[in-house]
Amino acid sequence: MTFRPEELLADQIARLIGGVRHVAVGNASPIPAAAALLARERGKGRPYVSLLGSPKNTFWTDGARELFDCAGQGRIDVFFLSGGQIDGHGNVNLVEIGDHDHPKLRFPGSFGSAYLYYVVPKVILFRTEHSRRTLVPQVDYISAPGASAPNVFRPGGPVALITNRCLFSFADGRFTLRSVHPGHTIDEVMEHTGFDFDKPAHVPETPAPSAETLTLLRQTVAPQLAELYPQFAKQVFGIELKAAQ
Amino acid sequence: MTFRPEELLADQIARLIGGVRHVAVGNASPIPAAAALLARERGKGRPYVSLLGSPKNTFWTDGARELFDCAGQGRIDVFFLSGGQIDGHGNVNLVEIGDHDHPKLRFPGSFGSAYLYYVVPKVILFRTEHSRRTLVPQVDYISAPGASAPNVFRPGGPVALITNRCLFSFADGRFTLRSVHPGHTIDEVMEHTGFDFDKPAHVPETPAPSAETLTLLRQTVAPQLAELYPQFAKQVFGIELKAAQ
Amino acid sequence: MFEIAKSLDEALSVITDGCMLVVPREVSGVPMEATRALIRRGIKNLHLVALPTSSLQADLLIGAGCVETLETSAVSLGEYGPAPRFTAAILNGTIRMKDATCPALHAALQAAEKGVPFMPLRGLIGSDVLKYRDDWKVIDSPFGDNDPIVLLPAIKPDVALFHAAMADRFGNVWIGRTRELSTMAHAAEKTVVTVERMHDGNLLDDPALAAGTLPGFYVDSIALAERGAWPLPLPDQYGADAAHLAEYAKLAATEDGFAQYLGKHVYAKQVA
Amino acid sequence: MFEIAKSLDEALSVITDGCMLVVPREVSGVPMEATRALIRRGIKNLHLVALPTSSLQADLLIGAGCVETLETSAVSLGEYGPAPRFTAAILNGTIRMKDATCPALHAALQAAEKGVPFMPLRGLIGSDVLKYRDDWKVIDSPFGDNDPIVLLPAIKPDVALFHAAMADRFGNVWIGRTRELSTMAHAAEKTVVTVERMHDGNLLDDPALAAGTLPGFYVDSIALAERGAWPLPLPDQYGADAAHLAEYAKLAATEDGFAQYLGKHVYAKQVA
Repeated sequence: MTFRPEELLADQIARLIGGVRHVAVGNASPIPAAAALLARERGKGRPYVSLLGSPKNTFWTDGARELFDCAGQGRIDVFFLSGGQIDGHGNVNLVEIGDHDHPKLRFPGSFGSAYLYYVVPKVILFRTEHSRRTLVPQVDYISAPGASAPNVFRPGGPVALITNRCLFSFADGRFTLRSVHPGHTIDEVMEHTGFDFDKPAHVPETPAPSAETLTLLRQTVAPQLAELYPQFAKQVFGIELKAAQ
Repeated sequence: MTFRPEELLADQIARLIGGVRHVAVGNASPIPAAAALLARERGKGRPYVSLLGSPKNTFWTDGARELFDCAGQGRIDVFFLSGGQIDGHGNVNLVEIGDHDHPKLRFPGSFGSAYLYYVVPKVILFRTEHSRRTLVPQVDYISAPGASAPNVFRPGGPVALITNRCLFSFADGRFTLRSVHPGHTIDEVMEHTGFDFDKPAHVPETPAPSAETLTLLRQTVAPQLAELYPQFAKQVFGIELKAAQ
Repeated sequence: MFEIAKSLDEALSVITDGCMLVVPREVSGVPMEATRALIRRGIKNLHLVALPTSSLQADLLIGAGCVETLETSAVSLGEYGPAPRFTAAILNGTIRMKDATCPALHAALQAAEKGVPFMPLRGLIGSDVLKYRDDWKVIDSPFGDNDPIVLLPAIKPDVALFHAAMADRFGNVWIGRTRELSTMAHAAEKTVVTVERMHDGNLLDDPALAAGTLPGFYVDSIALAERGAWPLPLPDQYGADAAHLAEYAKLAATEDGFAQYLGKHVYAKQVA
Repeated sequence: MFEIAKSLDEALSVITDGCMLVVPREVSGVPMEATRALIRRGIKNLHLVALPTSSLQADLLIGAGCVETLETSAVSLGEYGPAPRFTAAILNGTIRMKDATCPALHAALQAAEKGVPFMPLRGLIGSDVLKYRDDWKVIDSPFGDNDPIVLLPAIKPDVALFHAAMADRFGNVWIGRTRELSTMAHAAEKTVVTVERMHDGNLLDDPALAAGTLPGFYVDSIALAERGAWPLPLPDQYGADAAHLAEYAKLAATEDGFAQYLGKHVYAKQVA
């Protein structure tokens, strides 16, 4: 079966999620949201999936702070972060490019990253533009650091980075290339990555999503996704936007 | 009209409450509760009255902490405290008599006093047993102190102490005798008070509650009080206890 | 993960000897039927945290010898007088008492709810409540100028236990306005709930009911216990059984009378 | 004390030039009709706190020149792209930005709710969010051993402003699960609410509705504003107007386009 790049990424992210209890997905994260819903379908209701901003896919009844309290309690196992820039130390920048007093570019802001990156055990980084502009040696602004000094309370942090070209794992302050997506090459990854990373002797191709996975994504996940991400659901899955009431 | 001592006290406390916005009454405080409800009747709905433990007379929707949060916000103007012991410095003891490691007597505990005494602007002390056993030179255990060092955050504290014999005001770390209840004498107050206090040249008799006040108390306040204090309402006002459902 | 227990005893099985157990104050859904079941089981050495006060529940557990440490702001039978077994245990030195003040307990549970090691609280300075709590610290607030403030360490109970009006088969529990129950469940490792009745459907599907619902995500086990707060009240459901509380106060005044009460109302499993 | 305002403008009269105004995030009842009224009035120099993020509301207020200081964790139109007037204002240096992270704003409002000068928060250490906030302090936790933790000063807004489904004539406002609205009202000096409709009777009399109700005690003024969150969504009531938001994103990309949008949708008082 042919598939769209977003479907490969969702499949891969669902595998990274693994057998956990609770996955939460923040704002502006349609691919991680699709992956979390896919993981829930595969797990027959487990993990719990919380999609920030979706009343149907959150159990919160204690207001907008409950996501963060829940993470502070150790009750969120997986979260996702992206960044205007991500560097080789796992630092993410959601704020600005250039000098802080006179930035050249401004992003929306750090959201919950400066907290969640520290306390959620498995944070999966994602960035669909894999370029030397986005994957840099050193971010201009650290919304949240990839690693902390040993005395800093930090049960959480990055475990992986997935892009439109490849999948990296993250450990001991460095990325390691784990697989390259179909249609892309290791050389291409090296050319477009601004930071230094480890490269095992053998780097496999990222496996294509199975027919079952694609069916699940298209028939079961996509309609659920459309509530929160109508434009994404339309573009990727052809699900039509419902009119606002 | 004849009246009961509790009616005189409720009338006096209602006067002490004055023209404030919000009066809160803690556990085991039937006379202050009657006074607060009386003040509300006189003020035609103002002040707000919150009776801890009474769903009908509290607006709380944020759980048991809301009383304390509300006080922390400066939104409770008057509160009431009693004590197993109260001393001449305004310290209250709700915990124990005797040595801390081997107390001779144990009271229920400090409740919210160690917080509310500091942050509620007008705290009215009440103790219906006026004796050298209860009004002492120095409490054995300070649940909450009457005054604090100048650098301690303390917008609140005691303004008065009312007993079965008299009314004291409190300022600058000392009590001053303000009036003696009908049927009692200054000499009797001096004899039964364990602490030193100021005594103006003229100490009036505490005025009796008016006929209007007694009618309000008996016909309007008492039935409201019976929900929370069935035994008190029965003893003082002859209001019959409703059977538990 | 959540399950509806086959029996009350099964639901309570996560509450083990020596565990830290948090329970609500006398008017917020005290799990009395569960308390009687724990006494029948002979639970020992509880670190009981009553948020922020207690009445019959703490007195019963203490009298029955289930409590090693009690952390609360007051224990009293209210209009029915002092809590006699609590008072006797303190005077005889048979329990360890950690005296607190109400907002300190709320704050310490909220610290656990938020995953922070402590919470600040005003008041307390100069009191003996603070003096006898060497686990509480005073710092000079970095936002003030010579401004001391107390920091309270988080309380992270092993189990939160309470009684509520209803739950659904997804483990969602309707707690209404008694939101300290939500904080208790957030703060505790595990949560066990007894309820008056099961609700058809999903409490989270109705926006009005959802607003007063503790999500099943936080709940480990639920057991049915009709009139499970008796003889204490359940908010919006039923009032206290005044006659029974007066009887308790009278009997529990002596050890013999208390033993008689236990025999009649706890071990005999007799419910009015 | 509470009153039902004769008009939206009257209700908003407590929101004055230069005041600190706290508003909810894009899905929690954003008072858009009130925001348009404030822009029409020409309000200036707001210290806007968006709890913890914002979308159209902050972008509109910034574009219309109403904001001096913005304190929030992110401003974005979500699927419709970056917030153009926010971005331009930052690049042109026309507003003062206090970048935060979501739980820091929740905690700072809760500090004001509880009357404490600060709240602790994990995370943040080593980030530039912390580096550029000299109003935040790092202490060594007295409960740890070489354990640094950030303390956030309380945020005490002058006014909290939000939109909700319904209120009653006692000033009680039904907020359902969006409990951050309750924290906002507790933290702020004054609270102004717009609502879709008035509820007959007293919201606090019904235990189910009471659980989701902000008591009128905390509310200073209420005005009716049907579809008052439009084009943003109101929880359990209506969704976002996607077409309108797309139109906004397109127009606001330029100053001229933004002026055109203001003329059409704000100054003309035109509502879909």
